[in-house]
Amino acid sequence: MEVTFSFERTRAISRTEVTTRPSLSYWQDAWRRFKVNPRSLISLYIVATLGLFTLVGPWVWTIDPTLQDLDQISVPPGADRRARVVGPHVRWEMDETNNAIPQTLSATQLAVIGEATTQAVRLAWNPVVGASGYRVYRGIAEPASPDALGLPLIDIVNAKLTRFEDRLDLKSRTYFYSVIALSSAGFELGGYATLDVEVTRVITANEAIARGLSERRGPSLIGETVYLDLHPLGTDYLGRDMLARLMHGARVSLFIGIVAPFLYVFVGILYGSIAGFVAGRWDQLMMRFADFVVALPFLLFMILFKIVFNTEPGESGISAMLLAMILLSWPATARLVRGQILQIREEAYIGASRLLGAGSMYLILRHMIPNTMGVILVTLTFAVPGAIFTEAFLSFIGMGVAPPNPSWGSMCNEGIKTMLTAPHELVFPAVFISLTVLVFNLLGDGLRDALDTRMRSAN
Amino acid sequence: MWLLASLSEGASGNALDAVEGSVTLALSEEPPQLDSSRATDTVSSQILGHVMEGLLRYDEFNRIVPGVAERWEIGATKATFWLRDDAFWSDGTRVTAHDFVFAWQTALDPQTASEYAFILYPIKNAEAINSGQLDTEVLGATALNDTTLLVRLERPVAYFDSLLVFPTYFPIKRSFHNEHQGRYGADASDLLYNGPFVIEKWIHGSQLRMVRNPHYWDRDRIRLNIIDYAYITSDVNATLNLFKDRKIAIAGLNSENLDDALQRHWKLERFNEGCVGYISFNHRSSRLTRNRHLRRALQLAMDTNELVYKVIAMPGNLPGISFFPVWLQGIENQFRQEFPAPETQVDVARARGYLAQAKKELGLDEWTSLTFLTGDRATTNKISEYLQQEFKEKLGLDIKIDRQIFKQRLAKMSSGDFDMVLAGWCPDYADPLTFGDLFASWNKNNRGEYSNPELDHWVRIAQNSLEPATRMYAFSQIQKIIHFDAVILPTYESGSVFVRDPRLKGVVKRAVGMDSDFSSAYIDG
Amino acid sequence: MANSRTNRHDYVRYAIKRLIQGVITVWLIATATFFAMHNVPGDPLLDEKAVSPEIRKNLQAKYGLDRPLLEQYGIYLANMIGGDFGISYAQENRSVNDIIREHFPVSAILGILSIVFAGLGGILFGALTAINRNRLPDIVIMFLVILGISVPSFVFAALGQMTLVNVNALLGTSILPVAGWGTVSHMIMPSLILGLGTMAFLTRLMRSSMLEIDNADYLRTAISKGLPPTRIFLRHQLRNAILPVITVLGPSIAAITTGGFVVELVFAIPGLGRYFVQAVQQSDYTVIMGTTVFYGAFLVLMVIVVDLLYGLVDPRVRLD
Amino acid sequence: MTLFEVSDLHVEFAVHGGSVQAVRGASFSVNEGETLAIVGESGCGKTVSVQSVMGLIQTPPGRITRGTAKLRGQDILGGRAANGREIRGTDIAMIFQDPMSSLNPTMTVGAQIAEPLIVHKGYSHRKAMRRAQELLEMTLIPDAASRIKEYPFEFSGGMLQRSMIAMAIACEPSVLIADEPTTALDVTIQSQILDLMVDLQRTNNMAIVLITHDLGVVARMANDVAVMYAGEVVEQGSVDDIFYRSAHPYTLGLKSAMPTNQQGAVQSLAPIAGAPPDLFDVPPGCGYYSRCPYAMEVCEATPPKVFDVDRAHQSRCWLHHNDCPLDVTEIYRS
Repeated sequence: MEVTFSFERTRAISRTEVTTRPSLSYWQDAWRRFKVNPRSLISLYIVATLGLFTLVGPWVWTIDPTLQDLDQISVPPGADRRARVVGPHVRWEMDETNNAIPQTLSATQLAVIGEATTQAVRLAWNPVVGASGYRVYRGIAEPASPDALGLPLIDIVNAKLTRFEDRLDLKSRTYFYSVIALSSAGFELGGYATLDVEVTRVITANEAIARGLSERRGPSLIGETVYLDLHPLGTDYLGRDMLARLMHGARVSLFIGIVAPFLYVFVGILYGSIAGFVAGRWDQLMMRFADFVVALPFLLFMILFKIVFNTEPGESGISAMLLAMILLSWPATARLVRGQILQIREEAYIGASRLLGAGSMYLILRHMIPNTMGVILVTLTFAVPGAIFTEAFLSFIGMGVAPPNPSWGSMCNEGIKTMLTAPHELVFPAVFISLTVLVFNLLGDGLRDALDTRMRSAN
Repeated sequence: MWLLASLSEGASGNALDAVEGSVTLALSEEPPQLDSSRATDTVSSQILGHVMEGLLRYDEFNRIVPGVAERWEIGATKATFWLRDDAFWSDGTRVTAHDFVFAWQTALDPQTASEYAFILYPIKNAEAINSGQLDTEVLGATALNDTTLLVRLERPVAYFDSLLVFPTYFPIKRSFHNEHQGRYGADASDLLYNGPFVIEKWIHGSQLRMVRNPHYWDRDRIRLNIIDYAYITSDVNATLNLFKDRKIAIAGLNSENLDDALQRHWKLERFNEGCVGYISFNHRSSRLTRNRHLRRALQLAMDTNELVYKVIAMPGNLPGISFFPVWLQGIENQFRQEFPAPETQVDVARARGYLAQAKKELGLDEWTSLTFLTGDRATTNKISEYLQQEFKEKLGLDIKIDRQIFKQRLAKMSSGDFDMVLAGWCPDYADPLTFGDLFASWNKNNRGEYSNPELDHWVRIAQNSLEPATRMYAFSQIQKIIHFDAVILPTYESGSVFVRDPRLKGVVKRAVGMDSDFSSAYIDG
Repeated sequence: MANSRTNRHDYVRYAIKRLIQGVITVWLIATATFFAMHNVPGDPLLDEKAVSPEIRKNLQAKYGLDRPLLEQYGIYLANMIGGDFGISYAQENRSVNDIIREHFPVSAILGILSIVFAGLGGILFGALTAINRNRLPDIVIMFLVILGISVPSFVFAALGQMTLVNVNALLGTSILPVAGWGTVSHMIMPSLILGLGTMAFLTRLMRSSMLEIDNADYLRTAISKGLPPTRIFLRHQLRNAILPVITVLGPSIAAITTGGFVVELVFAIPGLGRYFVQAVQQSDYTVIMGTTVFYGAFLVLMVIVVDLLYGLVDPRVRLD
Repeated sequence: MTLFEVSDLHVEFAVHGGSVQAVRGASFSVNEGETLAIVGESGCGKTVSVQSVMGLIQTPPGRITRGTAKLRGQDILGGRAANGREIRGTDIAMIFQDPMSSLNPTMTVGAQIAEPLIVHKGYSHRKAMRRAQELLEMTLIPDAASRIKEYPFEFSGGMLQRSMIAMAIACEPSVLIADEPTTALDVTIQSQILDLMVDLQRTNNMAIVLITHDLGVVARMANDVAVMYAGEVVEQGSVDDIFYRSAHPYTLGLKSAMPTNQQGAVQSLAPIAGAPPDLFDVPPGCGYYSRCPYAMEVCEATPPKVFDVDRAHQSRCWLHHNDCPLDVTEIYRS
C-alpha cells in the first residue's frame, strides 16, 4: 500500500535549539573524569586510610612507641605470648668444690640444674680426664659433626669449674648445648657431650607488675601464666611496638615526604619557568647557578645547616632539614621545567595571548606552567621517597628526628640489618613508604588525565 | 691509560688453594698508614705484623719469643739486645741495630708528628725529644755495633718486652727511607720488608696481596705462600655473602646474621677482642655529672647483664663489671681472678636515694636534661637508645641523645661539650697499665678531665715499680677508685664471632698486636 | 621568518663559551666548599687517641692549618690550578690526585653503565606504558616502578647479592661474582642495581611526555603516509618525547657517580663514592676539596654534553 | 568504472552519555584525473569521512560502523592493518589544513618527504633524498637542494604546504585527498597551491578529493561536487548542476551566502538562519528541516530519499517527490 505523505507546508520557524548533550563546566568535567578513573579512586581511599592511620591511629592504639619490652625483642607478628611469672634472677654461686672423680668424656653426663627458662639455663657436667678447661657450645639443631656444634658461648680455663649459666638472648625454643674439653693450650680435645634443652618463656614479677599484666601481687603472682603485651605488627630491635612506631613515624615521614617535595618542587618550577621564559643571558646565568647548587657536597652542607640552626641535641632537626632540603634540592626540577618552557614559549598561543596584553607573570602562571603539569607531577611523585630517605640518611648525623622518636626511613635503615632473621622490621615501613608513593603516583596520573583539556572528549 | 688500569684482572680464585698454599680473605677497610713509625689503627698493624718483624714477636701460644733479636736482657735502667746475623731485608741486605735506632728516632722526631710516639717514652729522653726540647740524636738507644743494641730507660718498665711487638718499634732502613722521601709506605714498592711476607700487589681500595718473603730468616716456619686480601668492604653482610660463595676463608658475624650462620652448620668461633666499652662522664665543673652521687645513681640503675645478654645479644661480649678486662694477666694468672672487681647489684631504690642527694648538693629544684654524646655506628645507636629509656623509666631523668659523625664527636669530646659519652678503649700492649693510666690527671685521653690525686698516686706506682705484686695491687686500688667514685660506667667487654673454613687451621687471634696472625696458619685437606 | 639553524661553527663556539662558564662554576663550588668545610667543627688532626699539643702544632704547621683561612685558601687555589690537590689527612701518604686517578674511573664506568641501563630501560618501559595506557602492561610496570623507588637502594643491593649467592650455590659454579671489581662480569649486578632508581624515574617521565605528544598533528601525517608503527615510534614519537629524559640524564650521571656509595660498599667496589662520605666524616679537607671539585667539573661537563645533545635532538632550541 | 568510491559510510563517536553520529551514510565517488569537491559548513562530517577512510580516527572513541571505500573496486576499509597500510601513502595520499603543525619538528623536511619512498618503494636513503629534491622542485620551492636539509620551523606556511604536497605525491598516488589545504594560507599563496594541484593532477592523471567550505575554490577546481549537511550528502552532481541547477534548499542557502563578483550587483549576503542539528541527538526527518524555508510535514518525521534530478545529479529532498504540490522549477530559478 502506497504510503501517502502529507505535503502540507508548515510554518518552519527555526526551533530554538535545545541542547540535548549535557554540558559540563571544566571543573565538573575534570571531577567526573577523575571519579570515573578507577586508579584515582584507589588513591583517594589510600589517602583516607593513611590520614586516619596517622592522625586518629595514636588515639586508638595508645601504646607508647618508645616503651621497650626486652622480653619480646624482634618478635614477628602473631608470636606466642604466654609467659610464666618468676622471681628476679639470683646469682648462681658456682662453687669449685666439685670433687667428683673425673671420668672419660663419653661418660660425662651433661645436666640442666633447675628449670631452663628464658631468664637463665644452668648446666653442669662431670670433670673430664686430661681436660684443663672446657668450651660450651649452643646450637639450634642436633650437631652433625664436631665442627658444627653451633655458637661457642664460653671458654672455661679452670678444669675444676664444671658449671655454666647461659643467659645470652634466650628465646623460647629448643637449644642443643654441647661441652667439649680443652687442652692446656686451649685446643679442643676430641669428643663432645650434647644435651637438648626446651626453654620456656618467663617474666620477672616486678616486670609483670610494671606492665600491668596481672592483678595479683606478692607470692600468688609467682608461677601464674600471663600474656605479654600484644604487638600486632611485632616488635623492633629493642622490643618496641612496631604499630605504634609506624603511627608516630608517619607524622614525621609524611610531613617530610609531602611538605618538603611540594616546597622544593614549587621553588624549582618558579625558578625553571622564569629561566626558560627569559631565555638568553639571564637563562644561562640562572642555569649555571643551578649547576653550582647541585654540585655542592650534600652531606657537608647539611652539617653546616645543622650548625647554623644549632638545633639543640635531642631536639628534632626537622625544620632545619626542611629548609636545607629546599635550598639544595630544587635544581633538578628547575632544569626539567626550563626544558619544557623553552619548547612552550615557541608555541603560537603564547604569542597570541601576549598580543592581547598578557603580562609575563600571567603568561607563565596561566599558560606555561599548566602545560608542564605532566613533568611536574612526575618529579613530585619521585621527590616523596627521596625526601623520606634523606631524613633517614641524615639521622645518622643527628639531623633527622631525634632518638627515640621513630620515622619510617630510620625504621627501614634499622630493618635492613635484620632482613634475614626478622624481615617484618623492614617490610612494614617499606610497605608504608610504598603506599605513600603509590598514592602520589595514582593521584598524579588521575590529576594529569582529568586536568588535561585535550583528554576532555576522550573517555 | 687510566681506564685500563682499573680494569686489571680481578680476584676470582676461591678461598683456599692447598696446592698453591694460598688463602683469600677480605679487609674491613683500606690500611690507612703502612709507615710503621706513624701507623695507629688495627688494619694497618694487621698488615705490618705480617710483613715486618720487631726485636721480639708473639708465637702461636701468645708467648713472647725472639724476633730479629736472638737474646735480650731487660733491667731496671737499661736493656741490651743481641741481633741475629741471618735477619735480612727483602732486598737481601742485613737488618742491623742502626735500623732500629733510626726508626725510633724518626718516630719521635716532632716533624714526623707520629700520634703513637708516646709508646716510645720509656726510652731515655724520648719524651723530651718528642716535645722538641732535645735533638733526636740524644735518644737513649745506641747501636754498639751491627748486632748489639743498647737501650737506656727513662724509668723502670716491667712490661718493656710486650712494647717491642708494637709497630712503632719496628725497624726502618735509613737509606731506603730517605730514597722514598715523603712516599715511604704509600705503595707496595715504597716499603722494605723483613717479616714472613712481602706485599706483592696493592690496588688501593680493592686488593692487597702478600706472598712469602724468601729472605725472612725463619721462613721454614711459614707454611702459607700467599695471603690475598682480595676484597675491601666494611659491610658485614657483603663479607658473609663472599664466604657463602666460597670466595673468602673467614668472615665476621653480627647478632643479625647469626641465626643464618647457625642454620648452615658452619664452624663458628668466638674471640675476646680485649676492648672495653664504657660511659665516660664529664667531670668538668660546669657539668652536672661532676656530682658523685648522680654518677652512682646511674651506676646502680644500669643493668649491664640485660644490656649485653639482650640488647647487644652478641656472643663473645661480657657484661661490663671492671674497666680492666678479663684477659689481663695478673701476678700468676688472670688479674680479675686475683683481684676480683667490686660489683653492684641493680638497686633502683638506692639509686633514687643517691639521685635525691645529688639534687640537693647541686642545688637544683628540677632536673635539667643530660646530653648523651654518641657516634654513628649501629651498636652505639642501639645501646644509647636502650640506656636513654632505662634512665628515664628508673630515675625519671631526661637524656638527650646527641648523635655525631666521627670527627664532630671527637671535637665535642675534647672541648667537653657533653655530659656523658659512649666511648671505648682498646689495649696497646699486654699490661694493665694500658688501661690503668687512662684516668690519670695528666693523660690527654682523659676526655672527661677526671683528676684524683689518690688515683694519680697509684698510677705512678704502677708505672715505676718492677715488682708484679706491688703493681697489681696498685691496679686493684685504681679499679676500686674507678668503681666507687663512678669515674666511668663499664658497659661491655667487646668480643666477636666469626666463621672459618674448617680446612684453614692454625690461625691465631690475640687482643694485642696483630688482630689475626696467619704466619702459623696452614691448609689441611 | 624562522630563525637560522645552528651549524657546525655555532656548536664549537657555544661549547667553548660553556666551558668557560663551567670553569667559573667549578671555582665557585670550590670556594663555597672550602669555607663551609672550615666552619664545620672538628678538624682532620683529631683522632681517637688524643695528641700532645706539641705534635698537634707540628701537624698544623706541616699541613699549613695554622695560617689564616684566606691565606690557606690562596695556597690551595694556587696548588689546585697547578693540578696538585694535596695529600689526604686520613691516608697520610696518598695524594688526592692518586685517589682520584685510581678511583674515579671505577665510579665513572659504574655510573655510565647504570645510566645506559636506566636510560634504555626507562625509554622502553616508558613507551610501553604510554602505548598500552591504562591496560595491563601499564599497571604492572607502574607498580614495579613504585616498588623501585620506594624501597631504598641498599635493600636492593643486599637482596641482589643474596640471590646471586643462592644462584651460584644452586648452579655449583659462580656465574656472576658476588663482589669485587676488575672484570666486566663484576660490573653487571652493581650497575643494574645502581640504575634501578633512575630507570623508574625515566619510565614515568617517558610515559608522561609520550602522552603529551599523543595527538600531535605530525603523528597523523605519519600514519597517513602508511609508515609501519615501529618506524612511527622510533622516528616520530621517540625523538619528540625523549627531550625531558635527556635533560634529566646529565645530572643523573653525576648523582649516580657519587651516590654509588652504598652499592660500592656492598659489592666491595673501589669507587670514589665511599671517599665522598668518609672524607666528610673524617673532616679530611684535601679529599673533600679534591672529590668535590672533580665531581663538580664532571657534573658541569655532563650538563654541557646534555645541552649540546639537546640542541642536536631538538633543532628549534637556539644555542646562544 | 569509478576510480575511488565511498558508499554508505557511517562513523560514530562514543561520548559521555551516548554517541555522536558524525557521518550518517555518506556516499561519493571520483574518476581518474577528475576532482570531486566535498563542501559544507564545518561540523557537517566532511573531514571525519575522509579521515576515517584513511584510518586516522583514534579508536576508541571513534568507530566506522558501516560502509565501504573501494579503490579500483578493492575495499580498503576491511583488514585495517593489512592492505590498508599498503595503499595508504602509495595509492591514496592526503594533505592537511595546518601545515605548520603537520610536519615532524625534529626531522629535516627532505627526510620526511623521502620516508614514503624508502618505506614503500624501497629506495636507498641517498636515492630517496635526490627524489625528494626533485619533488620539491616540482612544487616550485626555490633552492630545493639546500632546503631538503632544513627543518620545518625554517619554512613559511606556503612552503610547508608545498612540501606536504611533495610528500603526498612522492609515490605517485592515484587519489589525493586534500582536507582544506588552503584554509590556513593567505589568498595569494592559496591560488598558487591550487594551480600547483591542477598541474600535478594533469601530469599524473591524479584524482583529487578536495574538502572545503569555500564555494569559490569549488567553482574553480571541481568537476563534481557533493554537498554535505548534518553527516549526509544532501546533493551530488556536476559543478554546473550544483551552481546553476541546484536541487536542494541547503545548496540554495549556501549560494545566497556567497559573494559574487558581478559588477554593480549590490546585494546583501543572506546567511542561513539557525544552526546545524547536534548529531548527538539526530533529528528523525530531514536534517535541514529546522532551517528549510520550504519545510513540509513529511520532512519533519520521515528522512528524505535520494531522488535522481538528472542523469548524474541527485538530491535528498522531498521537493522532488512526484506528489509534492510545490513547483520545483519555480523554486530553483531564483
